[in-house]
Amino acid sequence: MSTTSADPAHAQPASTKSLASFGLPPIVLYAVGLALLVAGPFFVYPLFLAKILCFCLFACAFNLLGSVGLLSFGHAAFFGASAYVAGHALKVWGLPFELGAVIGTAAATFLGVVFGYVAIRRQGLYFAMITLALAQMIYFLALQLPFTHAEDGLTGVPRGRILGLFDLNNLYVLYYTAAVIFVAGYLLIYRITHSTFGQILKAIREKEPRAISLGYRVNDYKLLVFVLSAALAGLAGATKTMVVQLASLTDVHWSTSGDVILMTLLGGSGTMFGPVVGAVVVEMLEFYLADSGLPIQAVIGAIFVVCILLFRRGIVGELSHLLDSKSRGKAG
Amino acid sequence: NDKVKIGVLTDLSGMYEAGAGNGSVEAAKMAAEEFGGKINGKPIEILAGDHQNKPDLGAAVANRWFDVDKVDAIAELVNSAVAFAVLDIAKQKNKAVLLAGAGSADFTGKACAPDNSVHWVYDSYELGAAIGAAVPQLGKKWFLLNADYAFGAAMEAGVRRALEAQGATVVGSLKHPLGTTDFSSYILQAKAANPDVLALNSGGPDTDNAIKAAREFGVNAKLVGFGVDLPSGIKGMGLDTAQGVWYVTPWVQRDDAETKAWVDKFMAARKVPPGSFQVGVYSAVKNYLKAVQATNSTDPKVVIAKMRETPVRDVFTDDGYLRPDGRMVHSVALMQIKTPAESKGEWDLSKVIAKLPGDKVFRPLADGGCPALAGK
Amino acid sequence: MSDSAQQNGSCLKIADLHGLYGDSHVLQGVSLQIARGEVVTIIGRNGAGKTTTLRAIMGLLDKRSGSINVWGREVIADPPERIAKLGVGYVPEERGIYATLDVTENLLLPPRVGEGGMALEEIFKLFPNLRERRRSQGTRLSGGEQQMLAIARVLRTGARLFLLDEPTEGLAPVIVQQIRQAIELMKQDGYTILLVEQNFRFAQRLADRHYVMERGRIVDMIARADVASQSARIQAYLGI
Amino acid sequence: MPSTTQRDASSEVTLRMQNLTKEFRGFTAVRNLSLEIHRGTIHALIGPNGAGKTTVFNLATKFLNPTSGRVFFKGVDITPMQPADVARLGMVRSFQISAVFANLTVLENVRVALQRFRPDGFYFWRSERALDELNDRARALLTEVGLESLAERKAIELSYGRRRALEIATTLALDPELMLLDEPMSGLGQEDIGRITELIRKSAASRTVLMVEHNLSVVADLSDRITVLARGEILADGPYSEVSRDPAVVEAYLGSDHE
Amino acid sequence: MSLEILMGQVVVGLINGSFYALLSLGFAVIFGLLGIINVAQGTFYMLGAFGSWMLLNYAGIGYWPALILSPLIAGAVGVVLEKTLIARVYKLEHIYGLLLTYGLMMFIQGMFVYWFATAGRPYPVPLELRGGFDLGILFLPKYRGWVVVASVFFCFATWFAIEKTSLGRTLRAATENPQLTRAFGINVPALLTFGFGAGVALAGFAGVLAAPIYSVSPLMGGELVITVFAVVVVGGMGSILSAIVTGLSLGVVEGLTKVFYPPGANMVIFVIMFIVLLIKPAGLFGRER
Ligand SMILES: Nc1ncnc2c1ncn2[C@@H]1O[C@H](COP(=O)(O)OP(=O)(O)OP(=O)(O)O)[C@@H](O)[C@H]1O
Ligand SMILES: Nc1ncnc2c1ncn2[C@@H]1O[C@H](COP(=O)(O)OP(=O)(O)OP(=O)(O)O)[C@@H](O)[C@H]1O
Ligand SMILES: [Mg+2]
Ligand SMILES: [Mg+2]
Repeated sequence: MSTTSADPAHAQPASTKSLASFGLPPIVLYAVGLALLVAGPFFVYPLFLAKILCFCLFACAFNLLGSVGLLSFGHAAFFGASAYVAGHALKVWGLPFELGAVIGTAAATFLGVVFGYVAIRRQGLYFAMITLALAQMIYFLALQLPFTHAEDGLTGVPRGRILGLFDLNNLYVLYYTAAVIFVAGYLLIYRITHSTFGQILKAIREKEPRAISLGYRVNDYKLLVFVLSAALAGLAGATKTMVVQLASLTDVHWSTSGDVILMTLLGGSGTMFGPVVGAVVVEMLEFYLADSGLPIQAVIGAIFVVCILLFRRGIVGELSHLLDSKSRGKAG
Repeated sequence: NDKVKIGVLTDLSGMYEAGAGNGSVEAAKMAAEEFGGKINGKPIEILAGDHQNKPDLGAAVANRWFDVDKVDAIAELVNSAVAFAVLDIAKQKNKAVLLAGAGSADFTGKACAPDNSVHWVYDSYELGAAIGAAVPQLGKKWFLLNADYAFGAAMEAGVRRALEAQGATVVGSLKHPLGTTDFSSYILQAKAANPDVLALNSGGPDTDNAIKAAREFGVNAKLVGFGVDLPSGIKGMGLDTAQGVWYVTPWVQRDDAETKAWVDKFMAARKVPPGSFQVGVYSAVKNYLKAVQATNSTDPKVVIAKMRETPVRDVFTDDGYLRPDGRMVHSVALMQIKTPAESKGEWDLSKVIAKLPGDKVFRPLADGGCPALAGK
Repeated sequence: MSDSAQQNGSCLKIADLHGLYGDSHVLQGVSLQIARGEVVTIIGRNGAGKTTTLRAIMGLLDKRSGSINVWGREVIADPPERIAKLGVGYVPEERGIYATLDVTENLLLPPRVGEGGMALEEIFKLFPNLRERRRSQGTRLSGGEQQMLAIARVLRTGARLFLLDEPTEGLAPVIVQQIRQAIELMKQDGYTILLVEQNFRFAQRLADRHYVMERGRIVDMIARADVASQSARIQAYLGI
Repeated sequence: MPSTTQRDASSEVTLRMQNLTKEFRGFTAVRNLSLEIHRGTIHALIGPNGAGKTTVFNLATKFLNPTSGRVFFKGVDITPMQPADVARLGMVRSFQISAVFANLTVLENVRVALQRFRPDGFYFWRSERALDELNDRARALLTEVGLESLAERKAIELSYGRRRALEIATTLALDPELMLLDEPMSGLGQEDIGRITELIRKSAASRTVLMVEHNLSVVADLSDRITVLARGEILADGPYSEVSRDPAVVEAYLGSDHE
Repeated sequence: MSLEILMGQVVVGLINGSFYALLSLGFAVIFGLLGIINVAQGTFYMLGAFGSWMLLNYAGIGYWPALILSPLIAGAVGVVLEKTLIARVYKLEHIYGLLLTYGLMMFIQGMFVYWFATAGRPYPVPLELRGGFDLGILFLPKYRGWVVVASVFFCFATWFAIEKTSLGRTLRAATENPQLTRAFGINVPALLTFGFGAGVALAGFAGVLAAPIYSVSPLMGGELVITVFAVVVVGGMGSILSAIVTGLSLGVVEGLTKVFYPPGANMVIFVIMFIVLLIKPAGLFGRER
């Protein structure tokens, strides 16, 4: 098997480059994004938008691992475990959403520590496979533990009131709550990748042996970023449970792990904002194709194939590349 | 609201497509056509949605249908997780749900919603009880091979209850993971127990594969399958393999002209005969529309109350009635798959052994524990 | 290739060769010519485009234009495998040892492209280290052993024209000496060699001529006889 | 057997390898090797290809675990330690094939090294702008190696020689007591060789250097002491003038036409 | 549980294992030699099975010719896909190969569901192979016996072609460094196309073997690939022989799990994979690189 470019003298594959630069789209785009975020629910069905935001956060959390060059094939475990735990806390223990989200996130964090401890010792595909194996175990657990209700799912989760004041059953309250959580999560992820810690992650991704020889205990860094990623995926899962009022086996299924990879790639894994766009596109497709009469799976599959072949940088990646070369064209 | 809208939310691309899916959509459309596409001057519109067996997606579509598209009722809902999710939403938004493909007995028990939902075709309790009722025809020593999921557990409980009542014994039971393809290990274990009856307590491809393996390894016991009532499924196994297998079906094709015409029409559109979920969707939608017509309302409480008053007499059943907990009670049948020699045509696949009255097989109203009825 | 084709005229002739990596225009009109049986070096500073020239000859550059003529055949538009089949052996700068193959497999990988390649035994005699490590995974060899392997690999194939990119990098002096002897032997046998070298002392003793490369162009050519008299000029080119 | 408590006896010795053996699946790359590197010297390790030089580096820095034997650094037994911790003690290495952080800028490359002395390596909430404090020091280091004008370029865009210089600057940033350089001159043009030789000489003034190098003029020029390794064992040891005349060394390494 | 029954279970496990071996083999060929994690391997298995069904129903071609034709057709589909799509991702990271085939899997499976719906289809056991032998410890259906023979034969033939001829090393080299390999005079693009086609054909072959045992349906290969993944990881990625041996042994282990803890049968392979990766990260037979 060929290992990914171990030789620095070798031409780097184009993808490494796109995975590498955590480029930030211009500030204008952020302004537009924020405006869309605020105005969105007045144009699109708010409940659906809120659910999309959960997946956006999930995809961003997943992408955080990319900053240290890891690819997990088991992130559904964190998303789903937190979804179930939060759902149980809300429905059976009757806790308010805030507490449920905290408990769900804590559960995902705990899983993150356990999984991470085992997985980060291996690299590349092995890492991906271990995370998949661990996640499959969580899936089978979810199938058998009583509180998950197996294939019936944990349904009818009450939403309650946010801060004890605003009724989350009001779709606008619901939407803006999800939006605040998403923005907070996004900012945190942005900060992590652009932190003193993030700088070391980049170095580790670029050349791990060199980072070790400089005296960094790289596994500690990998573990921390893995746990952070798991925790944020958990936050996304808990919020999703509140928004759609249910947690189900789909949440822990391997195809959800696959979906989040696809979302990230489709949007552009090398960018901060790509996963958000990818999640929006995938969710929209599934949603609007649902009653179109088209074979959804086939259509989405075809779109992925086209994207991977033609727009490898992902939507955001391609756009910023386009902007880049345009501005360079002007300057030159 | 100037239209009557019914959304058929089902699995259009996954494992339940064959039994429900596009056939269910077709069946709903056939029901609408029988009203000339209009009720009291309002056009009837049938929508179709693919939930891909993802409860979130199903819930999201249901929400949009109810809120944005002003859908009055959602029908079908094969896959109980999706069904539970949609039922919750329907309760909140006061809409109707016509359950056909979903099989959990909780829809008329713990999770019942008599003002919003009807449970039309079958449930896990009924399946178990009906099979158990067949002890006289089958034998006393039973081996149960159960799929390891909630529905399987509920069905197993039903079977055991009925077997006990009939004085039969369970000589062994096994749980296998959902989606198992190779059953040879399980079949060998069952064979070693030497039972009279091997009950395959699963559904869809699992049952098919288990039957194939049982035949291959020369199991002598009588085979009972739970998820094999779909004609195209039986055909998929081939009569060579499937002959002699016993099963329970909530719907038997009657021999009258009305039924024949209906089935022919369905076959013209779909190329295969309908399954019981699909006929169930037709029947549920038709009875719902009748009630809408009669009450000139789409308020589920009003419509369903009307449905309760009206006996169900159609292609699906000739002795059905809707119970206060939402259960549509109707007789079911014990069937056996024909041998290739017995089969007279492409789709002449099985014969009726016994008709089991609905009151004997569906869970009694009092035992369901439907909370909504507790006060009444 | 037939003998007659080799005899008349040059073995390799490059005219106005341009080559690009992506947008950067690295080769800006290289022209050079090597007769059969000659040993010729390209010298020049880091980044001058020496390696790129060899890669262009092998057809490994995505974008190239101009003319490359190997034994009378124009190959500018040919894919690498076609060029190699003409009897060209390439030792890349980064050595290109396969991690997924062991030493013997690495050695046996290149198919024969001509008559008279070395036998495995001869190769092991030249590089005893390789015999000892022959079951080892290719990239587990020490740096120098990898370099030996890269050279040994093409000696087997029966190529008549060799493109060697810094073959002595990282090798112990005693091995460098061996390689020099090997090249001298090959020269006697009529092989043609285009050598890229930083180690001018090494190149000097072998080459008939030296091409000097700067910023993607050949800027000078110094014959063997003139090396002594031109040493100041050479030192200036190499920045010594 | 010397123990960690014998500080005074080993005060001259920065790195001590004791009876080191390393086997790879039955192949012995390093055999019962004992070697001492004295403080403040430039010590060269030379030998034929495959002699085990890089393996010795890997053993000393704990990138490999010895099959048997021990390694002491500043009198501390580091045999059971992890490589990162060895680096933290002040022994930093370079790699035979240059290792820079390719997609980071030249300045960032150096900053990553400087950052190790800060407590905020795990502070995922602190903006990376805090690291701007390190820029002056980083630029000073880059000036030392002649890369100041390229500070904002990505490392991957540098030529090979400059990458090597960057690697040394990064190593120097850690202010290590002992620097291990694996073939620092390989692949460099003449002009770079001169520059890097000076760089090593300058930085060795205040520290100890152990280096592997095949370029003998550089070895002769720089090193105080030379150890010749062959087949995993020490063949000769001493100053260049002595070693280079040793017939065994000539045969195994230098070759007959060495001048 | 009597020893006899246990032995019977081991035999049955072996049968199932030979399927895993054949499927993992195709996967290992494509992964080990081309560096593509072919998630669509299960889909090609389905194509093989469906191919034989279509040959029978539309062209009246029976089992034995289909056993050769259908894998060839699947292989041809593989060749076309490789030429048009897969060839573009070799030079990228592994993950792109995985994603591309994931997309392909969704597309092909989706189209088959659209055209053929999900109901299973019958495929008769060929007349010659009906019935079975009574081995004392168990009744062994003839067809299952044939499956074992055919898969073991093909496994070893493939192993021989790859490990004992220059084909394997050339393919490995071609994936690791395609440019350089071309510079040695090897027609890499053609070679890779062939490698992919062969891997797909192996999956197609497994599909034909499976058609009479399991019902032929568009969904039949979907989840199988995860198990195959696990088999290949446990054995050691890229090694042909290990895929065979691991496939067989995991079949047995899974069979025994079905006896001792039936609901765990799905999970046991993953638990083993997890343990193996902890202890021997390169897999049981893999060389650590
Ligand atoms: N893959 C690449 N992408 C972009 N530019 C490249 C690439 N490889 C080399 N270059 C640039 O092309 C120019 C020529 O490089 P080349 O490797 O041919 O030089 P060289 O003369 O062989 O130098 P050296 O003596 O260091 O090996 C250099 O400026 C280098 O930076
Ligand atoms: N991981 C490994 N597995 C197997 N053999 C190895 C491994 N690493 C090194 N070797 C072998 O050990 C021997 C010593 O290698 P080492 O890299 O230390 O040599 P070196 O002295 O640095 O040589 P060079 O000057 O060529 O770099 C070599 O023969 C090499 O093939
Ligand atoms: Mg070069
Ligand atoms: Mg070395």
